[in-house]
Amino acid sequence: MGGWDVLLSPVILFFVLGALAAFARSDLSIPESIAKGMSLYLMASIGLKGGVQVAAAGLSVEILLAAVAGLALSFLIPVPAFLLLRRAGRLDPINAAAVAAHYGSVSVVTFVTGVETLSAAGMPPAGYMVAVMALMETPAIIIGLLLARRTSGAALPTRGGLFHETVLNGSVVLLLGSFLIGFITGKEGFAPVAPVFDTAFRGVLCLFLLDMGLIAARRLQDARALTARTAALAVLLPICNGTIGVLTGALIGLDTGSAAALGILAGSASYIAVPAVIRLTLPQADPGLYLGMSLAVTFPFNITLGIPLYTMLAERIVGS
Amino acid sequence: MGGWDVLLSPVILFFVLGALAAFARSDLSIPESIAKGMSLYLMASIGLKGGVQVAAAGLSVEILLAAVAGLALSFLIPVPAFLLLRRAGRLDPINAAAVAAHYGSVSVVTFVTGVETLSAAGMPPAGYMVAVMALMETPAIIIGLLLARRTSGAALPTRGGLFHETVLNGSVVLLLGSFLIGFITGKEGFAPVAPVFDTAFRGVLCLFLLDMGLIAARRLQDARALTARTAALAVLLPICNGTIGVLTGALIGLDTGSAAALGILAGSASYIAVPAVIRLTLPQADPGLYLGMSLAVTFPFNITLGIPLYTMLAERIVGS
Amino acid sequence: MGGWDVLLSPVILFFVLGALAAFARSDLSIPESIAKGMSLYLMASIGLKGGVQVAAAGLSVEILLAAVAGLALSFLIPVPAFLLLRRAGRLDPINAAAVAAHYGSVSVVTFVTGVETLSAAGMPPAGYMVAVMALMETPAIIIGLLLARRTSGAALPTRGGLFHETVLNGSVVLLLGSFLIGFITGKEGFAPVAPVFDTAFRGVLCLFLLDMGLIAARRLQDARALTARTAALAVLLPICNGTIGVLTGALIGLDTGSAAALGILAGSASYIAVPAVIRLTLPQADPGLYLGMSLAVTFPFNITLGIPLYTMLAERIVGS
Amino acid sequence: MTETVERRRIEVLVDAPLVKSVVRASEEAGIRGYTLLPTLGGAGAGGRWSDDQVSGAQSKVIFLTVTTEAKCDVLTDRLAPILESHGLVLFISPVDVVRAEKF
Amino acid sequence: MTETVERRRIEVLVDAPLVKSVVRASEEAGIRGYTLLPTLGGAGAGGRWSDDQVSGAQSKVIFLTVTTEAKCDVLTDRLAPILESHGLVLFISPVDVVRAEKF
Amino acid sequence: MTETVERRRIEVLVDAPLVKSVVRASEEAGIRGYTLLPTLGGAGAGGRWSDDQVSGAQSKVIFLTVTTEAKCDVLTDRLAPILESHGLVLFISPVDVVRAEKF
Ligand SMILES: Nc1ncnc2c1ncn2[C@@H]1O[C@H](COP(=O)(O)O)[C@@H](O)[C@H]1O
Ligand SMILES: Nc1ncnc2c1ncn2[C@@H]1O[C@H](COP(=O)(O)O)[C@@H](O)[C@H]1O
Ligand SMILES: Nc1ncnc2c1ncn2[C@@H]1O[C@H](COP(=O)(O)O)[C@@H](O)[C@H]1O
Ligand code: NA
Ligand code: NA
Ligand code: NA
Repeated sequence: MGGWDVLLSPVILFFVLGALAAFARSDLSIPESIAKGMSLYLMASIGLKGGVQVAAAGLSVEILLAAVAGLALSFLIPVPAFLLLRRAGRLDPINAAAVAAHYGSVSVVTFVTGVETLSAAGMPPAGYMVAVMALMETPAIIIGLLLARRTSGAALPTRGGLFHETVLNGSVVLLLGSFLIGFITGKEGFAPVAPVFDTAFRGVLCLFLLDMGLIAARRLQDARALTARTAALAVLLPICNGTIGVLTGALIGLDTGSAAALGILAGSASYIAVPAVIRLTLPQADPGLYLGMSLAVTFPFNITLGIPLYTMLAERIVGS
Repeated sequence: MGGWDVLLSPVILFFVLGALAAFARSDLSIPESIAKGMSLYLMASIGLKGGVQVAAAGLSVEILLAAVAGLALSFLIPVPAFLLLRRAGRLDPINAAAVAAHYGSVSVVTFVTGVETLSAAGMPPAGYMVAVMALMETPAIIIGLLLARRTSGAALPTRGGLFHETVLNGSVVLLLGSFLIGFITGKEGFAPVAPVFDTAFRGVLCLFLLDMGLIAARRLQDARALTARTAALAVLLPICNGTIGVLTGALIGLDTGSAAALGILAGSASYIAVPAVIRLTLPQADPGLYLGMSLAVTFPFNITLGIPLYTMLAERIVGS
Repeated sequence: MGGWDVLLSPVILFFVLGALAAFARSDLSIPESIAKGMSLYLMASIGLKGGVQVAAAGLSVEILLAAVAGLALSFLIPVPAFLLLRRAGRLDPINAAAVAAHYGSVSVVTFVTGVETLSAAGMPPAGYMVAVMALMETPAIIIGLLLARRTSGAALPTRGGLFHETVLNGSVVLLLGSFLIGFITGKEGFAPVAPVFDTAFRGVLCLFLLDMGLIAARRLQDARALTARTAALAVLLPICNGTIGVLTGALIGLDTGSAAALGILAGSASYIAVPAVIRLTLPQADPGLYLGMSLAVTFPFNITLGIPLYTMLAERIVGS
Repeated sequence: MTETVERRRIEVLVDAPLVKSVVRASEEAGIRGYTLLPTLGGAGAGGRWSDDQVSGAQSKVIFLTVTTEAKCDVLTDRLAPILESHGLVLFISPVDVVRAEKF
Repeated sequence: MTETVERRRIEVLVDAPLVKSVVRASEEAGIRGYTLLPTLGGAGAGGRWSDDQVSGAQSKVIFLTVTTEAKCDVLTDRLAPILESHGLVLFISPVDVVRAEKF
Repeated sequence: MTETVERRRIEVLVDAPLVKSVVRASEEAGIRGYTLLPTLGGAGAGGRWSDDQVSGAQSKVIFLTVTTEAKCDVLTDRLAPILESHGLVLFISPVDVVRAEKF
């Protein structure tokens, strides 16, 4: 299957169906608890499968390199993003910092969809990329808060602080936890649960992306906070970051699939873990803006155009 | 498996279990969001599978004929139903029109259960019947509203109007959308999602019918609005409409399974799409009445007795 | 797989992950309706599979013996438990009776996990043990109420009374109902729904135990009502009761797996069916106490240590 | 202008298994109409709780009814002695309604 | 001490498919802010109901808004004639708010 | 007749991630008991929203507490300056309770 044929796979078509239904203002909707349940399932699945693969392939220096690269990307990407959002986007410091944190972090669903399409195209990324993704989820938040300089912390008491909200964030814990479980049990222990966590994966992803299409398109319609400038940046940022990600992957010697996956991670923007922490730590920032950009523009862009783009780039640079 | 043996399949037995539990006033209940999720899954599944089948069989005149027949049935059935409900049921025009709209439309779950039992009996209906079902969902509403003559629209403002509430109704969009996705991706594209949308289908249907048994029986117990007359009509109407459906199917030359399916569609009454639209457009009509008839009487009748009846009829007329 | 290796199966590891996440105060959580849905699924599955197995093996005197033994255990266990809770636990009569009722009854999830690990170890318990479990759910409540002597029934009107709340309790109805459906349809009728109710079972159990780990650990943290004494009793009681269960199983001639299963049933404490009935019938009893003991201490103990313990015991006594 | 009359709005926070009993108590007080609302969690003298449907024994529901002062007093008298033992919380507030005869 | 002003709190219990219409009626009364709350079940002249999303036609939602007395009267007048026919229930109660200009 | 005393009922509509902070602010005001209620959606100056748990950052929860006028004032003073910046909505209304010492 070539790079763009993937747009005609059921997974992507269900996403498009959801978006079209929302644009046509159909009342189609998936209960929120079902959507939450499916997202937990997808995270547990991808974590388990990554762990099983690493258990089979064994630990290596490559893994360490990829982890360091992922961390570095998550720490560094917010800085140029912040400057771009301040200048080109004309955002105030608080909002620019909040948005920058989202683009430094990652979108699990974008990654999952990317892995599916890369695997279908015969270039499955290495199993450890799941762990890299989990590592990339939260560092960007810290940089974002530093960029915002003075947080609103004084106004409302927050106990426990950032550690709990970031490192112990539910999705990080589930991803790393399942990864570890997969690593411990290995292929043999995974076999009896494979019908649920492997065979059913793609079908559930279809239904989840149907919901994501609905949510993204509805948010785009309700998004008063988005201007032409910020919407354009929400397309420009993933392209730049994704390219940086692929280049970094090529530089540290990853295979084509893994380099593309690193590009997908760098190019994606968080809309689950980061918004919750930012709402808590930078409550003055506008959720309509950061969710509008990451969820309503960047996410659909990545699912439809970004993933094939980063894949093509990786094929050109690393070779296919 | 003969026509009546089907009553001992797990699918039907779970429905009976639900109904018995509710009659015994057990507190067994399935969370509403789970039930909603399962119903969305069933619609996506049946849509996909129908589309894949049509992609394999190719488009034909037969499809066009079946579509026209389905539309005609949905448009026409409400008229005699209205007259019957006015005279024999002694309903006022508003309520008679509201109920008539329900019987002109279709019940997705009845159809799905019918397809399962027809397939198990070796007479699977043609794949395009799913599209016919989607087409039959909404025309009856328009006739129902015309029959009610003066709607209560003046009292509360309704923007967008009927188009959104009917043609863009969630279940219609999901059914036709999945049908299209199945048609586009074809058998090959369907394979990776088949474990979820095909293999798991019957098991999920069991759990969903368990819930439908609970809901239908509880509604029957709470139904103050049902009289002996309306309850009797809720059995008579499906028999008449189902017979008309099978005859129409035979007339236009459908195979046994498809003719039976058209009978099931004609004989079934909506309790998802139509009630929501009628509540909005004819708010004075009594939901206790139309849901009582369609959900608490006609639905259980069709699941247990109606489906084997229409099947037998089709076997007699078309041959088996 | 030896008795303790089971601690490294995905099922148990997900439970541990949930508990650790909750102890670390991560915000990981599974929507309650999803958890409820999974628990209904597990009950329907285990019921069906038990029924299918009995249909294959045929009815026998052994079944009757096991049923009588189970009933006797559920009726008798609360009495010594009550005395122990009064004396060693220093509880007032109402609370001691409430807790005793929980330990006389059973935990479905503990049983399900036990069946999984016993089967993985090559000693699957007999199919009829599911029916024995359903029988053991409610008798203990009656004894508990008798022990509490004067219930608070005078204060609030309760119609229908105990019969509905116990025998027609949702989980009892679902377990026995599915068992019956499995028995009626047999292996052949079960085949088409096996992908959902059999193949997917272990994977769903993983996700459910992840949630149970979260719930149990969170309850332990919030448990003001637990003292060192009551916590110690929540470990002592399952050990005693479990041993009694295994001995009883050996006495009536059950095979190793079934005797271990009877031990698991006797050793487990209810946290679904019984708390709801006790809250209604003994509203003065402290839910923080009985749920704290059964759900926050006994349940995790049984999942991790109890099941291997009762299994070892059964292997020693009955032979493996 | 639409005419409104004053009535009493009663909210009772109650554990899910006890809802039926509160409904019955209100019916005995002559109250026909009520609505049940869900909750997510909370805290009180009995500690913190949050809704897990698995052991539904501690899920809480709000029983809401609007009624006359007289019936409100009957229901309050009926429930007052058991508020403590059954862990109920009860609030009463004034409310204006249209269609006086209905409430 | 923070200054508060009195406003009206309006709650309308409405069937899910009719929510959009009530929102529109409130917009026509000049009301911009509102919140929707879920319900679980209830009983009234029309019998008992409990939420099953399968036939969502009878799921009920509470439309809650806090507004000035003037706008409250406009909305009440707008809804009063159809309360009966559309099965709506409407409660009004006094409430104090900070940031008077917002409500 | 059961004796009742007047208290204040405070409702704060707050985004889910900020709930813990509001709870802490109320604890600092000496408030021990509260209940959290779910919402479905709404609209305000910040536009329309509806609950999607996927990006839970904008799910809103109602923090409900009944307390004395004094503690109510403390909590209101504590929250008033940040209502705007944190997107909170706060309502206060009178309520009668049984068991005065509890609230
Ligand atoms: N002052 C209060 N305001 C609102 N809800 C309360 C209050 N006090 C108690 N509650 C609720 O009532 C439940 C039982 O209260 P308690 O009996 O004090 O544990 C608590 O868990 C809260 O959900
Ligand atoms: N007095 C009341 N207090 C609270 N809710 C009520 C009251 N009366 C009716 N309701 C609610 O409004 C719905 C419709 O009422 P009705 O039109 O009387 O059937 C009922 O099902 C209840 O949920
Ligand atoms: N007048 C009001 N009545 C009820 N809820 C309101 C009102 N104004 C705002 N809200 C709720 O508070 C949220 C935030 O309001 P705002 O800060 O104005 O966007 C809205 O989305 C509504 O859910
Ligand atoms: Na990124
Ligand atoms: Na029909
Ligand atoms: Na036990």
